[in-house]
Amino acid sequence: MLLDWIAASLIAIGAVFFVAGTVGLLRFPDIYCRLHALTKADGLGLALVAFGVALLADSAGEVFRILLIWFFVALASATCGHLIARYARQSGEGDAHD
Amino acid sequence: MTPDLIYGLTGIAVFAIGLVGALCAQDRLRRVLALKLCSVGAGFILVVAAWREPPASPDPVPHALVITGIVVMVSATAVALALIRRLQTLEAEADE
Amino acid sequence: MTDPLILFDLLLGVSVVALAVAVMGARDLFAAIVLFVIFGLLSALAWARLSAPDVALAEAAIGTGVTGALLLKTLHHLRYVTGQLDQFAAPGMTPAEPVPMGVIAANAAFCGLITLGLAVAYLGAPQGGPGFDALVAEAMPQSGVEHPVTAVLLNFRAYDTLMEVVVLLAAVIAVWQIERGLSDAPSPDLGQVWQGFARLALPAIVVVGTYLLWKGSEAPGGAFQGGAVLAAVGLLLLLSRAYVPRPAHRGAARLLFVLGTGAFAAVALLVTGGGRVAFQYPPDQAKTLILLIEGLVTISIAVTLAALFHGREPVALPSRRDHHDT
Amino acid sequence: MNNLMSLDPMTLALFLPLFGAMAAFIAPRAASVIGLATVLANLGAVGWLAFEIRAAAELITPLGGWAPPLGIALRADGLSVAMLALTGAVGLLVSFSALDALRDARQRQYFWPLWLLLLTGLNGVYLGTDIFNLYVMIEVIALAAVGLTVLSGTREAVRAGLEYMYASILGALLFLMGVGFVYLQLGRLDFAGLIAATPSAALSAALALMVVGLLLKTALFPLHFWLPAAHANATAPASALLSGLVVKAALYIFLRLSTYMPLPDEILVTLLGALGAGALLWGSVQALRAERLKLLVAWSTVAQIGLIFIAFARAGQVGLVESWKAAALLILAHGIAKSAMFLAAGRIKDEVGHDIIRDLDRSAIRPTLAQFTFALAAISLIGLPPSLGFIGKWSLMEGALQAGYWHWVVATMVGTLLSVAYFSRVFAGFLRFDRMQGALAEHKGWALADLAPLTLALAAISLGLMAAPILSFIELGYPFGAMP
Repeated sequence: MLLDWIAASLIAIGAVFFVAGTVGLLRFPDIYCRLHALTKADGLGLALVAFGVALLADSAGEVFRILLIWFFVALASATCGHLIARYARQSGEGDAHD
Repeated sequence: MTPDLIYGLTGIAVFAIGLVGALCAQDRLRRVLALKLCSVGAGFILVVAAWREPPASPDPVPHALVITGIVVMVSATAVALALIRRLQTLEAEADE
Repeated sequence: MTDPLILFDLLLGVSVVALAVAVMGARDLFAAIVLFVIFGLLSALAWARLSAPDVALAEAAIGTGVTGALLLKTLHHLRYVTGQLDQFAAPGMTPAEPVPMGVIAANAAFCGLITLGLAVAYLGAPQGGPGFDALVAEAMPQSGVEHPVTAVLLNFRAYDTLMEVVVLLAAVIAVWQIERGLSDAPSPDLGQVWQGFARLALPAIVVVGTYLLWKGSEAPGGAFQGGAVLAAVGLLLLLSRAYVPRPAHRGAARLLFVLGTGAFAAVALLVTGGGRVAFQYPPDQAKTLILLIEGLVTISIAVTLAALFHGREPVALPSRRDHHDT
Repeated sequence: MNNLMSLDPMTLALFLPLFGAMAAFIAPRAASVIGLATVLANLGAVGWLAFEIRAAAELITPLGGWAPPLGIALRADGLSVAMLALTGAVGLLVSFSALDALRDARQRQYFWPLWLLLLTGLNGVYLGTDIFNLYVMIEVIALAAVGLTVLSGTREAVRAGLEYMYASILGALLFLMGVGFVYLQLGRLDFAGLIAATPSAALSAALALMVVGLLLKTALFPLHFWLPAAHANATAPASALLSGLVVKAALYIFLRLSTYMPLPDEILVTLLGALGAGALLWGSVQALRAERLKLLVAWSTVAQIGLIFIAFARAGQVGLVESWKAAALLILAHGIAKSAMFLAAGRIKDEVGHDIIRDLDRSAIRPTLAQFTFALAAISLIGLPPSLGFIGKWSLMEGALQAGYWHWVVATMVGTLLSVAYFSRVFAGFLRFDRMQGALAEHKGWALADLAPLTLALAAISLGLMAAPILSFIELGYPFGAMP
């Protein structure tokens, strides 16, 4: 029962981070700030959600798979963030603060 | 209210949006997107029709049909996109 | 006593429809494609919610993943051809003129009319009505596999599935034909970080794809989902230029495209005899035959999807040799 | 081989072209040989099937041993075998002419696998009994047909091919949505389920979606916009296949569906007939205005499809067997004559170097045999006796007269007169000497390639004399629902 509550609050906190990231994505002025908001919030939010869900898992195998999913999503989102930033820099996007 | 009602109407709306887009969109790539929306809408209808109130398990046949439809659609999309690439190249060459 | 998840369903349904509108309405084509990918993933989520995990997997992997890659590749090519490659947020191929309100209103009305008509018909149909449930349940013990969707795809309605891989084969032949001699847009330099990611992701994708295929006989997954995931390996190899298709590879590629369809059709024909018709596997060999077909079809699907992404038939460079040789 | 003995001709007609297509794709150098052998073998299988049908009237094979509705059955009756025979025979002759018409090695290499896949799809449609299976089949047909459309690689062909692709996908998706609604209402997808169904809102929606999808695929006015450019810009053998055979697949499905699921209202039937009359007029007017020969022939396809829909409308709700037969005859007649005409037009273009109608004449380099073939095919398309087209039109008008449907008779007559007018534009050129323009290529004389279209045109004319046995064959197995 206690475990359920801990898991639920972890997931809820994760969701808050996602919302923050989304607000940042929509409100921040330029691409790098947006990326920062998105990837930071995403990474942390996902970690919290994954941890919360892992607490609810039935078996060790399930926990392992959830952690694996978290690892690969984090890896992919970091790479994507890097690619977007790199492309923006090459196209000279960062100079324009409007 | 049950999920099948919600998603059934979702599917119909998506299909209609795709249909109108396919008929009205000017841009070639956008028309492909519109057709893809139509196929997802049709998929919704079949998946919804297969759904049964839990704990009953859903009818597997429409699921298989939708998987077939998805593979067929990606094939058709690939051919349409190849035609778009070819046509755009031919038109660019003609402009030069 | 409403299920609290209904709220989630409502939210998801509305977002899916809103995303569909956004895909059609977005000014920038790149944005439209990205919105489409989100749309596809949320649809897959809805299907998972409707207890259709196989379909959700297929939609996420093929309908959204592979299709999204194809769309982005095409957009890249179009921008290259029209010289818009350097622009960070280039507009679509057509000049993005504001659409008159009248047109939007007419489209919306048309759309609403179709929705209304179909919705009336839909609401009149029996909900959770008749289906194949009983027939499938009755036939499952003889199917040779434990997962009903796989049984339908590879046994009960294997003919449909064979024709589905035939469609895939037709697509790759048509694409090779259409794009013969087409020169490709230069692929972007993706940098060190991406290369590292690719190196790390490749083995993982192979494992996941094989796992999906293997699980298919008893749990959601199977040849199509596994094949699509394995196709990602091909996409990574092509994008990182770790593999560059050469003219010498054409024969092997042809064989790989045909492998799944050929094996499937051959098995379907070879099991006939002794009163059995095509596709009627002997009950004691059904599982082996289905696994054999699934394995080979997975290879073909993976290679074909990757080839559809690559597009043109690999020809000797320089590729300006498609003139009539009469 | 004990295995082969237990194969039935329907399974053979499906798998032969499929294996042929794969073999032709793997071994591009031998593609022509493999292709011809496959098409011949396919015709053999169809002949065997026809032989069996004459005795049994109806054959059913439940694939996988699973009976419908769970499984999918192949079923053949007189009508489906007639369509298979049309496909097999026209396909064989077009294949012969492709040997000569496709001189580019790359074109040849892709023509054969695509055409054999197309044949697989067509055979599958004519043997299908499950509407989802039909959806997959029309997609096989669509992809192969688009590949054939753009075989020439010109800008016009690719543009037309893309429009064709959009129309094909949209038509197929409308059909798929209809399939979804059928499942929603009935929980099954086989023809037997459709026959047993009672009308309901969902089934009406399903029928509307499927019919609109099929009309788009078969290019009934005003959904014909994609057809003329696609058929006119393809290479000649591809045009012959597209116009003679591919359009017929959707027509056939429509014919089957409307016998199994009668349209719910007489007004809708009349509407279809009115669209047919519109197609007849619009297609004819456009054919009168066309500047290029192949475009004229393509627009004539639009008009002829309209004529077939007038026959459908005559058959209408009550399902008059006579009118269904008229429609079936017109489908066969058009399939044979139109492929002959496209091949002949291709030969003329090949010999003269262009196909501008205004500049065609009876000059020294005239391709006599091709012009003769064109004229023979036109006789059947116009509907002069004793051609197959004549019998089809005759039974159409006879039925309409008896029922007092004067408007359909008038529409048919006007369409016939217009077809005389637009074909006369071509004949007039064939008979004139004074249009010679500059030095043209050397007269190549009769080519072997003339033989295939000539055979087809002669068949279109002479089969009219065998109309009675053909009609009684089509009726085997009661495809029109006259009997249970």
